[in-house]
Amino acid sequence: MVSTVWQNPVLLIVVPLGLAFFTPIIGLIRKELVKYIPILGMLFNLTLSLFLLPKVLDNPIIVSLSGWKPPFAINLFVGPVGILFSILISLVGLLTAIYGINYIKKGAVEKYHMLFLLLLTGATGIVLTGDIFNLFVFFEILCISSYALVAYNQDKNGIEAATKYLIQGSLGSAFILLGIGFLYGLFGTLNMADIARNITTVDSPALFIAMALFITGFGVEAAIFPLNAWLPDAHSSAPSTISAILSGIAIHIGIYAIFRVLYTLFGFNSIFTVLAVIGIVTLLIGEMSAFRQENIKRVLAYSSMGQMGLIIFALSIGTVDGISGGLFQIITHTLSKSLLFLCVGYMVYSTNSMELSSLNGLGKRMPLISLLFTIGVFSLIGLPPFIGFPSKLSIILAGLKTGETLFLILIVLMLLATVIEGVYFFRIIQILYFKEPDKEERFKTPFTLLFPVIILGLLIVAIGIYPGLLQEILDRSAEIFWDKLSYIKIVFGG
Amino acid sequence: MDFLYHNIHFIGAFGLMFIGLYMIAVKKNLIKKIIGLGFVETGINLFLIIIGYIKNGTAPIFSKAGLDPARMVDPVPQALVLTAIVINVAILALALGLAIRLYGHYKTLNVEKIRGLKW
Amino acid sequence: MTLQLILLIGFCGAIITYFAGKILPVLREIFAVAISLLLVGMIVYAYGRYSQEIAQFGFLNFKIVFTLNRLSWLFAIIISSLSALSIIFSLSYMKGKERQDFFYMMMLFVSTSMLGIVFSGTFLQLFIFWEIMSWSTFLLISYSKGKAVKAGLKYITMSIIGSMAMLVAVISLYLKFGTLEISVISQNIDIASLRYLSCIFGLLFLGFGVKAAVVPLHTWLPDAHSEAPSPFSAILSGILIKMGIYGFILMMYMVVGIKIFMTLGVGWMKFHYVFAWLGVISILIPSFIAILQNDAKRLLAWSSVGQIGYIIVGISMGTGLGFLGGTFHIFSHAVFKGLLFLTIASVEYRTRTRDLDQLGGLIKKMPITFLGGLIGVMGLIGIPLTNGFISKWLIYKSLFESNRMFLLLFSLIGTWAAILYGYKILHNVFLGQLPEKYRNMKREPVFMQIPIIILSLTVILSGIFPGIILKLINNIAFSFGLESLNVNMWGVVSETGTLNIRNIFFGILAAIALVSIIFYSAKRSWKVSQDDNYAAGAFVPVEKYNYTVEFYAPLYKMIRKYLKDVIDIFYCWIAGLVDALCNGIRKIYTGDIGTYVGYILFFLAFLIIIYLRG
Amino acid sequence: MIMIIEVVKIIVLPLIALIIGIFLMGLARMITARIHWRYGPPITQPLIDMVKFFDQRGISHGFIFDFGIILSLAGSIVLVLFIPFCKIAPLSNSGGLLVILYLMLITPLGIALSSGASGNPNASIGISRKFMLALGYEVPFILIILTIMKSYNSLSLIDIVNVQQAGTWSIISSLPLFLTGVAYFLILPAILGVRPFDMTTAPQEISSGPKVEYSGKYLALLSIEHALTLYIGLTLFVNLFLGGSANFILFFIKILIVFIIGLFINAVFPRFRIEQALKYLWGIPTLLALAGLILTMII
Repeated sequence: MVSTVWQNPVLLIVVPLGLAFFTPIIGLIRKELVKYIPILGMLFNLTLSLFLLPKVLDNPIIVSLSGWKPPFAINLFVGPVGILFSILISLVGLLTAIYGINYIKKGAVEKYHMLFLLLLTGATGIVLTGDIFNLFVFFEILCISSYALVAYNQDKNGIEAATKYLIQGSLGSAFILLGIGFLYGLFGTLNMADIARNITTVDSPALFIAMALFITGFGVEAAIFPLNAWLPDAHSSAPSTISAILSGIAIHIGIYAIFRVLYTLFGFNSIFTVLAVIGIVTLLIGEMSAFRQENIKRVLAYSSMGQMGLIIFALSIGTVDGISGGLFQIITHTLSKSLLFLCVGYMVYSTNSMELSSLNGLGKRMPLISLLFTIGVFSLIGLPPFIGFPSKLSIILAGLKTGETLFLILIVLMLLATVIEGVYFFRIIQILYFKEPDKEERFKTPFTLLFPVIILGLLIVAIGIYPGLLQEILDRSAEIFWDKLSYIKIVFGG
Repeated sequence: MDFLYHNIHFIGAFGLMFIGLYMIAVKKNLIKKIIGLGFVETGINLFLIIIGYIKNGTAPIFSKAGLDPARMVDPVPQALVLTAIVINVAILALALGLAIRLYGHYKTLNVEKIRGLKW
Repeated sequence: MTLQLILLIGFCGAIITYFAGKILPVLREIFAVAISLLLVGMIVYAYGRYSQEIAQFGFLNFKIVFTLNRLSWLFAIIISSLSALSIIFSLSYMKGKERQDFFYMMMLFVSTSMLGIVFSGTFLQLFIFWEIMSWSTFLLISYSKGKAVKAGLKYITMSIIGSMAMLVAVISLYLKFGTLEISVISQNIDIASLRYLSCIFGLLFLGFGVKAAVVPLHTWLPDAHSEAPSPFSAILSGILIKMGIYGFILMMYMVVGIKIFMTLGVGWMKFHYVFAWLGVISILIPSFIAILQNDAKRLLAWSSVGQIGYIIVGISMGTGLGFLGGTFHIFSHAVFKGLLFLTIASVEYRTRTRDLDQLGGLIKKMPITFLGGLIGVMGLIGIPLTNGFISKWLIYKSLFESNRMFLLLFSLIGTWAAILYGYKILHNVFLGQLPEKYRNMKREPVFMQIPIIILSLTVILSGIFPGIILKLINNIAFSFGLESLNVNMWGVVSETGTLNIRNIFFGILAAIALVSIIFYSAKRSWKVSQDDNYAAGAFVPVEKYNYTVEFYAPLYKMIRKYLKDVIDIFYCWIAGLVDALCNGIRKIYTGDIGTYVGYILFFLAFLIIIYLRG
Repeated sequence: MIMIIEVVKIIVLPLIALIIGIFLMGLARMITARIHWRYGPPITQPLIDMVKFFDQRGISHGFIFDFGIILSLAGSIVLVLFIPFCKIAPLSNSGGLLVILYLMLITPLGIALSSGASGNPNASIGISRKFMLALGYEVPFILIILTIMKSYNSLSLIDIVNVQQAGTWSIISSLPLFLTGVAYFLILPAILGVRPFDMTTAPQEISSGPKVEYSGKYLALLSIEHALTLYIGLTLFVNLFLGGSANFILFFIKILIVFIIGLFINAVFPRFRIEQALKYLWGIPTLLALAGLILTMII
């Protein structure tokens, strides 16, 4: 299946992991070199993922570790969804790493970069693995490194947020482990395809409890409504690069995990309706909480929460269209929110305050950053010609296509939430452009900070104008993501 | 009584978990909460071990002669637990480290007072 | 390719203009004017070349189609020429203001997106350009900072709500018909039930109504129009609110067809009935509110709400005459309201105020502007020989023929209110005593004169020769299956009453000539200064020698207490409620980790309970 | 040939209107004086005044001051051509009653522009009152016009007159038209701007309001305009409600009767304040006219 060593998808995990371990060592030699390591790793990952993408669109690749055939060994399932996520992770990782060159200066720099790589490794591992326990391990790697990174600044807020995040997150992880225990107790295997194959043979309350445990456990990371209290704290207190990664990647990985488990293991059932409702509730609560925030990063964090709700809703519609829309929205949110956090990172860095009022008139003082921020915001609201419009459009389309009254009501609520979102975001735009600045002097933005943001902005506009770029990939991904039987078939080779 | 006898290990495992959950949810002291986290993890580990356990089983070592494969305990949960313990250690260490830092900032471990971030 | 080229030139031109300004300010201005004139030229060139263009690229799974028909051409020419004039006007108006690159870019952006709307062959494009128009308008409304910020927020809030409703309607159309192509939907409209169509209309009413500022949805308009930069107010009032009307016409006449439309509704509450009455309320109350205003632009803004009412009443009649009148009024209103806003802008530019209590006597300093204002007001009132007269006459006639006497009554009363505020604005700005501080004022710059003169001439010429535009509109009406009217160069011929502008024109011309002869053959009069006034021997200080404050004081006293914008108050109350709710809801994130853990456990329990209950 | 007759009509009609108007003005002063137990001026006094004014040199406040007055008189003249006099109405087929409604705006607007340009606050006050008053009487007036239009289902004044000629006068033809007729009569003084509705030109308070700055030929033109307004208001009433007439004498008598009845009211009433006027106008006349319209709609 895999022709040469350099095309092996395992490298997507191995390379960053290896680099992560080398980072402190290299740090001992030369400290300045450390910050280029993540760039290297992510560049490699991005290239490899892009290279693999056309291949996996036709046939997902199965990689078995240690030479055993599934279900006896840990295997990777490198499907379109996995590669799509992997592209997103490496893209955002790369851009954030570039941003980090000049942004992360204080503190234990080599540890930052190590944890940063570990986080991305964990994320990539989760989306590629085909083994439930392996998924858990990668999940823990992701979580632990993000706990640590949230506290990176070691200020009061960062530590507090990290502590709270840690307690909630590890409780969630404990639930996942418990769920894995249940599944193993019932099926005696940890391979997802194997469990999926046998799941219909068992009818036990334990099965459902396991599902509930998974939803709750991953739900903490995915910021489902009552489980998301850590999110605004952590996202607003972390360094902005980390906020970008957390908002752009980590929470999506949580969502991926939930739905991978649900789609593949448990198949479609009534829980999706519940999840759709919960998704919309999350959306509403998130947007409403963001409405009156005065702290710019908290606004963005709450908005992420809302967007998570939207994505959960889309993925729970339970049709290929819905999943395609949900994946599209994930891309939208990844690009837009990373963009926003990176922009805000620089704004906060320059003005030294996270209050909305400190952004007064920044449009004049840092025009390019403000412009890109505006693009990100418009995209999140779902205005054409930015990427948010086609993604929201496809979600609504998918929802209404079902023809169910419940979904109609949910979509109306979702649109209401969009209105709220629009209002507070437009308010911020006004603050940026239409309030008098305190000072006149302009900020000079270093190129390394500007470059990633510009790339994200260009992507947002390009895909927004021509969403056909992604259409095929998304539809194919959605099909494979959704189809349990073909998953089993692919893993077991026919 | 019979039920209790056959399921006592499950009860033990879940009991530990619930104690832990109680501590996390109710105790005001951050350290106690972290201890509670430890309890939960321990309970889960115990649970995993129990799943793979066979009464009067032997160690799952095929190379060693004289062991009946049918009576071997399942090795996979044990591997899982080993991994989980490692993870737990990491988490607890991080948690305690953070708790120390937090104490440095707030001069208290009462979580009701540590509410700098809210709303 | 023409249509796509027009849009491409518009959007790219906007961006080029922005960057040109970064290089050299003059370049930006040249570009802005050149591009806007180019657009006008291309649209003129496109006259008669009605066609459909299917774009090479799609959007998701949707086809992209651009169409040009008579209706869209009419709108396109109004849009492009008015925005070209506004941009020319801005050359003077914006001088010395900050962020001009942005301003010109957005002006072009807004007008191109409006062109996009009228060229849309599918509802999806309509929605996309609609949204682009919404946000670019928002950016321009907020441009002036200060109060404008709040106005912008109000605008965009209502606008988003409208667009969301529209989005739902558009998507449900897609699900119903399997396509979003307007022409295909209109052919297959029969498969939709009346109830379904009523729902669609309800949703689209929100979407289009917000932009058109029909009465319960008008509250953004007075703030937005008065706070936007003045050349843009002209566009806002002149064409942007007409986009909502375009949407209505599109739905009513083109997609659904007027025959089906007249049967839509819930029970006896037919949609066209409601619509017409909303139109009349839009005429009546806002016109009276306009009388009370002291801010010239706010007055004009309220007047716009009123004038939109005429259009809506006209098109909701569903007759050829009503359509003719309503559509003609779209044109008339665009011209005279654009003219009036530019006039006020020119006054504001020189005097730095638009407070009607502060101004006066400017006729001596800016005669061209006064003439523009006079003609604009005459058009607004509908004095014969202006285009406002033609459209109002047609609308009244159609109301009369449809036997809707009360609609007619209220529309007519609205006109009399228009006289009051129209004269108020003329008097308080241009007539009366020239205050001391403006004695040394300069005349209006030439770039302000050009658009004012052009628009004034248009008001008059299209009032004297209405046939040019009437014929075009009549063709549109014919293509919609409405009865065709006997239209000639001078008006409309019909059994129950003919409109013949020729007689009126020559009558007035002759009368004026006659009176002028008498007047000028009598002894010449002395020219005296404005201070040389008869005050019955009383001494009046110069600064107080002006009657402008509370111009219609007794009337104000009578009507003020009835004319609160209750709808606005209601919306603000709702907004406050939502605000409080939002503020309350975030309190669930208490900051206490114990609570959060409780949430997690609760959620788990919740999922399990759901399972247990089936 | 027809053309020539038409042109002759167009030229002659304003002259007739002017003569009737001036005559009525003189008559008014005479009769009012008699009611007041005064002797009063001779009936030709307005004419004498007019000629005298033309002979004097007036003052001007600029172009619009001149133009406004020209416009207003021109408006009146055109309006005369739209209203049938003995069924002669050269232009009445150019748009009917709706055009008349709008042409009635030109005159006040012209005066308003002109006197506004004079810069005299008294003039401005007068104009503001004039417009408020117009708003007051236009509400019942529109109702009246609509009722007529509805009853005869026509916009054309000449048609309406013809129908009345064939049948009965509209004021006695049906209840709704009677009510509207009464309403019209009640607002007639307001339309003509005579007492008790002469707050616009109240000489004692605001020095004759809009007229304050006029002198010489301006005042002369204004008097002509006033005469024409008087004529228009009355003819309209006669045409709408009293069946008009093909006979000059009969038509003139009808005008005269309406005028004299109105004059009695005029002579004995004091001036309204503007609020009182509005309340009055939006009261009984409006209600009557409204009743008329509703009844017409029902029947």
